[in-house]
Amino acid sequence: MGRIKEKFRELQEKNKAALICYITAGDPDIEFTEQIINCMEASGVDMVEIGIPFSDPMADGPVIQAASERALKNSTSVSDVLSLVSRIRSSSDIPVILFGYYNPFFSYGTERFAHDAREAGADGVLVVDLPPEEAGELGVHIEREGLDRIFLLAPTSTEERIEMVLENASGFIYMVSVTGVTGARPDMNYDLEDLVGRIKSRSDVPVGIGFGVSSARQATAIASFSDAVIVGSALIRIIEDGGTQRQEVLENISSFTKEISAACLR
Amino acid sequence: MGRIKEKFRELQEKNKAALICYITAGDPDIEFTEQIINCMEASGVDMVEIGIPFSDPMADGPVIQAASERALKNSTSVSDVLSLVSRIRSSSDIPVILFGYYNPFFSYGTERFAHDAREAGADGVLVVDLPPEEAGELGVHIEREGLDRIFLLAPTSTEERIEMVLENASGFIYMVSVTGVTGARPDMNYDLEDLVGRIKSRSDVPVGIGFGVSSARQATAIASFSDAVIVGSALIRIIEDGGTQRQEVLENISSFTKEISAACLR
Amino acid sequence: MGGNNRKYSCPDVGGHFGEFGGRYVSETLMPALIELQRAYREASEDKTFYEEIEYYLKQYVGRPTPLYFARAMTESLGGAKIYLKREDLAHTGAHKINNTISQAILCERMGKDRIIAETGAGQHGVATATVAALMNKECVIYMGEEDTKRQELNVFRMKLLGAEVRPVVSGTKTLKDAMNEAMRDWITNVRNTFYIIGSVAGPHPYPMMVRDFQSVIGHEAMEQILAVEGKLPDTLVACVGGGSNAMGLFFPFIEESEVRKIGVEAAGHGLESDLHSATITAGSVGVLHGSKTYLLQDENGQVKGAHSVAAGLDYPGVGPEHSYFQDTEKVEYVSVTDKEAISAFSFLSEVEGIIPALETSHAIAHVRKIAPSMSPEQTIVICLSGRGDKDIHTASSFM
Amino acid sequence: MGGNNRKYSCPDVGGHFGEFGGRYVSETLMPALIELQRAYREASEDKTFYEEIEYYLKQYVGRPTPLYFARAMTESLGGAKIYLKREDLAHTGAHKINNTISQAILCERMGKDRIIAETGAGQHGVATATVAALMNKECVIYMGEEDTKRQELNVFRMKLLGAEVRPVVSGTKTLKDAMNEAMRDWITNVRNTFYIIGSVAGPHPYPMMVRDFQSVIGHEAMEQILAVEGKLPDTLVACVGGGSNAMGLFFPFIEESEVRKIGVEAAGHGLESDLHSATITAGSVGVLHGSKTYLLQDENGQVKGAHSVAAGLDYPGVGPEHSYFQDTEKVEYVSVTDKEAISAFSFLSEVEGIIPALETSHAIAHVRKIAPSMSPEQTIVICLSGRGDKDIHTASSFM
Ligand SMILES: Cc1ncc(COP(=O)(O)O)c(C=O)c1O
Ligand SMILES: Cc1ncc(COP(=O)(O)O)c(C=O)c1O
Repeated sequence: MGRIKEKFRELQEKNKAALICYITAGDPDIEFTEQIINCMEASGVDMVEIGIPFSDPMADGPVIQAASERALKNSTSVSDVLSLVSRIRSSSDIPVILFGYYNPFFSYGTERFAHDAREAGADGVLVVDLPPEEAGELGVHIEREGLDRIFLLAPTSTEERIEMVLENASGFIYMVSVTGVTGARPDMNYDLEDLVGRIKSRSDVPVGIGFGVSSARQATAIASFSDAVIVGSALIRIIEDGGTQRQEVLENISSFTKEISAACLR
Repeated sequence: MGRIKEKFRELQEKNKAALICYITAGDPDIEFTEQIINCMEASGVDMVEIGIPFSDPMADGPVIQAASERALKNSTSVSDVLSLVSRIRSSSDIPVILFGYYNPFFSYGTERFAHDAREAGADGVLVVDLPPEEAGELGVHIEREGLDRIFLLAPTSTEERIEMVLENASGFIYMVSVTGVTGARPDMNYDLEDLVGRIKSRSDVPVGIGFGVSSARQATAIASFSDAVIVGSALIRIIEDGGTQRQEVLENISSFTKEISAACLR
Repeated sequence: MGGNNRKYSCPDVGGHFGEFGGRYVSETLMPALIELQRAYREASEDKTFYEEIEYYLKQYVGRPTPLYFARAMTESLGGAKIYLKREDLAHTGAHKINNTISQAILCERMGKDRIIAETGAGQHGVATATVAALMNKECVIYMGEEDTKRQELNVFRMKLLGAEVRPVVSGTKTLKDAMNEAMRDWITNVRNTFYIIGSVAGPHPYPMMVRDFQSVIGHEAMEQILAVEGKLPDTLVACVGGGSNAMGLFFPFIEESEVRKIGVEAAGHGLESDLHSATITAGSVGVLHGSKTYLLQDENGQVKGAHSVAAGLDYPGVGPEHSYFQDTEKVEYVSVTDKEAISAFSFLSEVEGIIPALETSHAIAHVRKIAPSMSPEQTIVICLSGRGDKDIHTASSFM
Repeated sequence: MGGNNRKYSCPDVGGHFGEFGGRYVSETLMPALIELQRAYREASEDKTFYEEIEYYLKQYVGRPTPLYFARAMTESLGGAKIYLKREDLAHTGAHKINNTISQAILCERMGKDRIIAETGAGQHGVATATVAALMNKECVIYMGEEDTKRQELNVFRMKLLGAEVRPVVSGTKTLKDAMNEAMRDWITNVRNTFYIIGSVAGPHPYPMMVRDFQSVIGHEAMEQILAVEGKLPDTLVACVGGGSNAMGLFFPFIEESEVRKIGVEAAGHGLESDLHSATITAGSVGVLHGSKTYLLQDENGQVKGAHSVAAGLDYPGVGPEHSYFQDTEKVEYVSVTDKEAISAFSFLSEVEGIIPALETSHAIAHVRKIAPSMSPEQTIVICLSGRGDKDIHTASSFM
C-alpha cells in the first residue's frame, strides 16, 4: 500500500480529515522549503504537496504566482525538487505529492521524471494543466512506477467528467472548491458537500478539498464531509509576510497548521 | 486724360521709365503710410501703388504677408485707404493705384467702391486675384467711374491670355517678372524683354515690370525695355527693418528711391 | 462619373455655379488652371482614364465600401433606419483618397513630376502622400503649424510615405493658411507641379473635378440602397468642411428632390460665439482661395479664423457648389457643436464598434437629433467619411 | 469554411495535430472547452451561422479585401510578381476582426453576456472590443503593462469602444502574461464569459476555430489570384506570431503542395541573441497556454520572454498546427530581424504608399530577399495582415 493510502487509513481510525499543505519549492530557497516541511510535519500536517515553480502558473492567484516568481529567481528546477524529496524521505515517512504545471515535467522527460520521482520517494503527482484527456503520456510512466495519479475536479465538472477522472485517479481526488484560481478566500461554497457526495457514491477514493481554505472554521466545515483539507495560499502568505525573519515564519506556520490540524478532527 | 496716362507721357519726354512704388497701407499705421508716400514723391517716385491689406495674400511672399499682418493689427480697411487717398490728393497729383485682393473690395461693395475711389482721387485699380475672366463685376463700375483697370501678365501667360488682358486693360500692364510670389530677388529673368516686346507689338498700353526689383542695377536693365519699374518688397523691408525709428525709415526710403529713380533714366 | 444629371448643368465653362465659384487667382495661375481644365476634359473623354481610376479604386483603395445597416444605432435612436457609407474603410482611412488617386492619375497623364497639397486634419495630406508614393512623385504637403501639433500621427505618416511636410506659420496657422502657402508654391513652381486640392474648393476646375471624383460615394450608395431597400433613401447626411464628402454623397442624388440632403457644419463653441466653422449657416458671400462662396469674414472683408474640434472642418470657406445648393435650396445646411460631435464620437464607438473621425461625428450628431422623429420605414444614409484613430488623443482630452 | 481539404483531417476530436495541440488546461476549464467545442460544431452545421458571419464580414468588416498587384514593389525588386492580400483594409485595420466577429457571433448563440480577451499589439484587443460593442457585451481586455505603453493608441481605442483594459503586471508584462491573466479570469467567470482568443493558439477548439474563421483570407486570395493569373500562386508569405494570419492564408492551400508556403517569425536582435520570438525556428516542443507546440523555453521547461519590435509577434509560443506543419514540412518557417522589418516598413510605405504593421513588415522583409531571384512568371502572395498606423511612433524612434 502506498504512503498516501496508508495515511488516509490511519487517519480514518483517528476520525480525522487529512491536512494536506502546499508550498512552492524554492520559495525563497530550497533549504528553507525543507525546514518548513519538517516544521509542518511536526505541527500535525499529514501530507505535503510540493509545488514545482513555473513561469506561467495559469491556474494560480497572485499569492502563488509571486511564490513561483521568487522560486524561479534562483532557478528552482525539477531536479532540485527531487533532491529535496530524497532528503525529506531520509528522515520522514510523510506522504509527498509533487504538484505543478506540465511543461517542466515534460521538459525533464516524462519517463525519466516518473523514475526519478519514485527513486526520490515521492508518492503522488498532480499536474494542474493535465486533465485525463492529456494525461496518458506522463500517466503511463507514473503508474508503472507505482505513484499515485491525483486529478482535480471542479464545481463545473459534469457527470461525464467525474466518471472519467475517477477511472484514472488514485491516491485522492483534489476537489477545487470554487470556479477560480488559487487563493485564500474568506467565504467558501459549502454546496460542495453535495458534489463530494456524488463522487463518494461512485468510488471510495478519498476526496480532499482545496482552493481558498484559510481558517480553522472552514477546515472544520470541510472536514465534516470530506477526507482531506488542503491549504496552500494561506501558508504562502505567511512565508511572504515573514520575509527574512525565518524563525518567525516557522513559528507562525507551526501555530497556524496546529490550529488547522486540530480543526480537522471530527 | 487720366493722371497715369499723363504721367507716362510726361516721362516719355524725359526718356525715363516710371518708378512705381508699392507699400501696404497701414503698415504699421496709416499716418506713417501717408508720410512715406509724401517722402517717396519728394524723392522721385512717379506713381504709388497703395496696398489694401488682406488676411490671405495668396500671391505674396513673406515680406508683404508680414506687412499685411501688421496693417491688419490695427484693422486697416478699404475706407481707411480711401481717406488716405483723399488726403494725398489734397496736396499732390501723383497717380495712385489701389492694389489688393478682391474680397475686401467685394465686401465694401463694388459699385460703392468704384464711386468712392474716384471721389477720393484714385487713378487705377489692380486686383491681384481678379483675372479678366472674373473682372467684369468690378470692372464695369471702375470703367464707368473712369478709373484705369490694371491687369497682371505673367511669364506663363499664353498668347491668348495676353490678347484677353490687352482687351481689358488700361493705365498700364503689370508684368510679373517671375513665376512666383512677390519678394525681392537678387537675380531676375531678363528674357522678359522678349515678352514685353510681344505685348508692345500689339498695343501701346505701357508695360511695367515688378516682383523682385530691389537694386538700381535691376532697375536700369528693366528701364531699358519697359515703361515702368515697380518696386515693392524692397521698400517694405526698409519699413520692417526700421521698426519704430520712423525718421530713419523715411531717410532710407528717400535715398533708396532716389537711387532707383535715377537708374530709371534711360 | 458625376455626369448623370441631365438637368443640372453647373458649372459653366468658367467654373461658375450661379454666382459662386469661378477662378479668382493671380494671372500666373490662370494658364495652369486652363491647362488642367483641358487635361481633365481630354481625360474625361478617354475610357482608359476611368478604367485606371476604377482599377485603383477597387484594388488599392478597396472600393466599393460597404453600405452598412447600423442596426444597433437604429435601435438605440428608435426611428429611421440608418445606413453608414463606410468611407472609413477606404485605404488611409477616409474618403480623401478617392480624390487624390484620381488627381494623381491625371497628374501622371499631364507628365508633372511634383505633387503638392494643403492639409488640415492631415487626412488629405496622408492621402496625397500615399498616391505620390504610389506614383513615385516628389511630394510636399503644407500644414498649419497648429494642425501639425494636434494631428501629429498624420505628420509621421506623411513623412514615412516619403513626403516633405512644411509647417505653415503664417496667419492662423491652420488649413486656410496651409492653402495660401500651397497656392504660393504652385504660383512659383507651376510648370512642373500638380496641386492636388483636397476638397470641392479652390478655383475652377477643382470644385467640379473633386466633385466628380468623390461622386463614386453617392453612386455606390445609390446602387447599394436600391439593392437592399428597393427605394431611394429619405435623407442623406454628411459633414461639411470644404464639402467633398458631402458632395460625393449628395451629387448623384441632386436631381432627386424627394431625397432630403443635409450638410452638417461645425458650430464649434456655438454660433453665437466667434469660435465656429459654420460657413454657410453663419457666414456671408465672399472670395477666398480662388472662388466665390460663403465665407467667415469680418465687416472689412477680412477672413476670420475658423474653429472646430475637428481639424478637417476648421476652414472658413466652403466649396462654391455648396453655396449654390444653399441658395437654390437643393441642400439644407445645419450645424452641431464641438460638444455634440464629441458625444456622437463616443456614441458610435460604443454602440456600433466604429470609431468615426471627429469630422464625421458632426454628421452622426445631427442624425441623433432627426432620426428619432422619423418613421421606421424611412431611411437615412450617413457618409461615414473617415475613421477616428487620428482623433483619439484629442477626443479623450475632452472626455 | 476551412473544410475543403479532403485529405487533411487534423485536428482529431481531442484537438491534436499529430503530437501537437490538445487541451492542457485546468479541470475547471475542461467543461467550458467541451461546451465551446459542441457549440461550434452545432453552429457549423447551421447554415444561418455562416450566413450571419458572411453578412458581417461583408457589411461591417468590408470583405472581400482586395488582392492588390504591387506593381511598384514588383518592379523595385525585379523578380516575381507580388500580390498583397489587403487585410489592412479590414475594419479596425488588421485580419484580427475576421476571427473576433465570428467568435462574437458564436458567443451570442451561446448566450454569454461577457467577453474577455488577451492582446499584445492591441489589434486583437481592439477587434474584440469592437465586436463586443457591436454585440452589446461587457468586455474586459488583458494587456501586458509593457504593451499598454508601447501601443497606447490602441489602449485608447479599446476604452473608447467601451472595454475595460486591465494592465497585466505579472511575469514579463507582455502578451504571454496577458494570456495567463485572461485564462485566470475565464477560470473564475467561466459560466457567463466567452473568451475570444486572438490567434490559432490556446487549447482546442481554439486553434481549429480561429483557423476556420481566418481561412476566409486564403479562400478569397485563391479565387482572386485564379481570376487574374489563371493559376495558383507560386509562393505564399505571412508573418507568424501566434500564426492566425498565416494560417488564414495558408490553410486553403494546404493540400496544394506545389504552392510554397513560408511563415516568417521575428528574429528580434538575431537568433544568436536571446532577444527574439522565433518560436519554431529556434524553439523546442513544450506545453503552454493549453496546447503542445514549439516554445521558447529554458533547460528547466520555464518559458522564456520573447522579444520583437512588433508587439503582436512578441510571443514565446505559436499555434500548434504550425508546429505540425513544421514537422510535416507543409510550411517552411524562417525569421527576419527587427532591423530588416523596420527597413521593410519604410520600404513598402515609400514604394506603394501602404504603411504595413510592424508584424506584417516581417513578411515584406522576407519577400525582399526571395523575390529578386524568382522569375517574372512566378507570383508571390503576401498576407498584408494589418496597417501600421499603430506602429508609427515605435518605428520612427528607430529611423
Ligand atoms: C474624415 C473627414 N471627413 C470630412 C472632412 C472634411 O472635408 P470635406 O468637407 O471636404 O469632406 C475631412 C477633412 O480632413 C476628413 O478628414
Ligand atoms: C497586423 C498583425 N499581424 C500579425 C499579428 C500576429 O498574429 P498572428 O500570427 O496570429 O497573425 C498581429 C498580432 O497582433 C497583428 O496585429
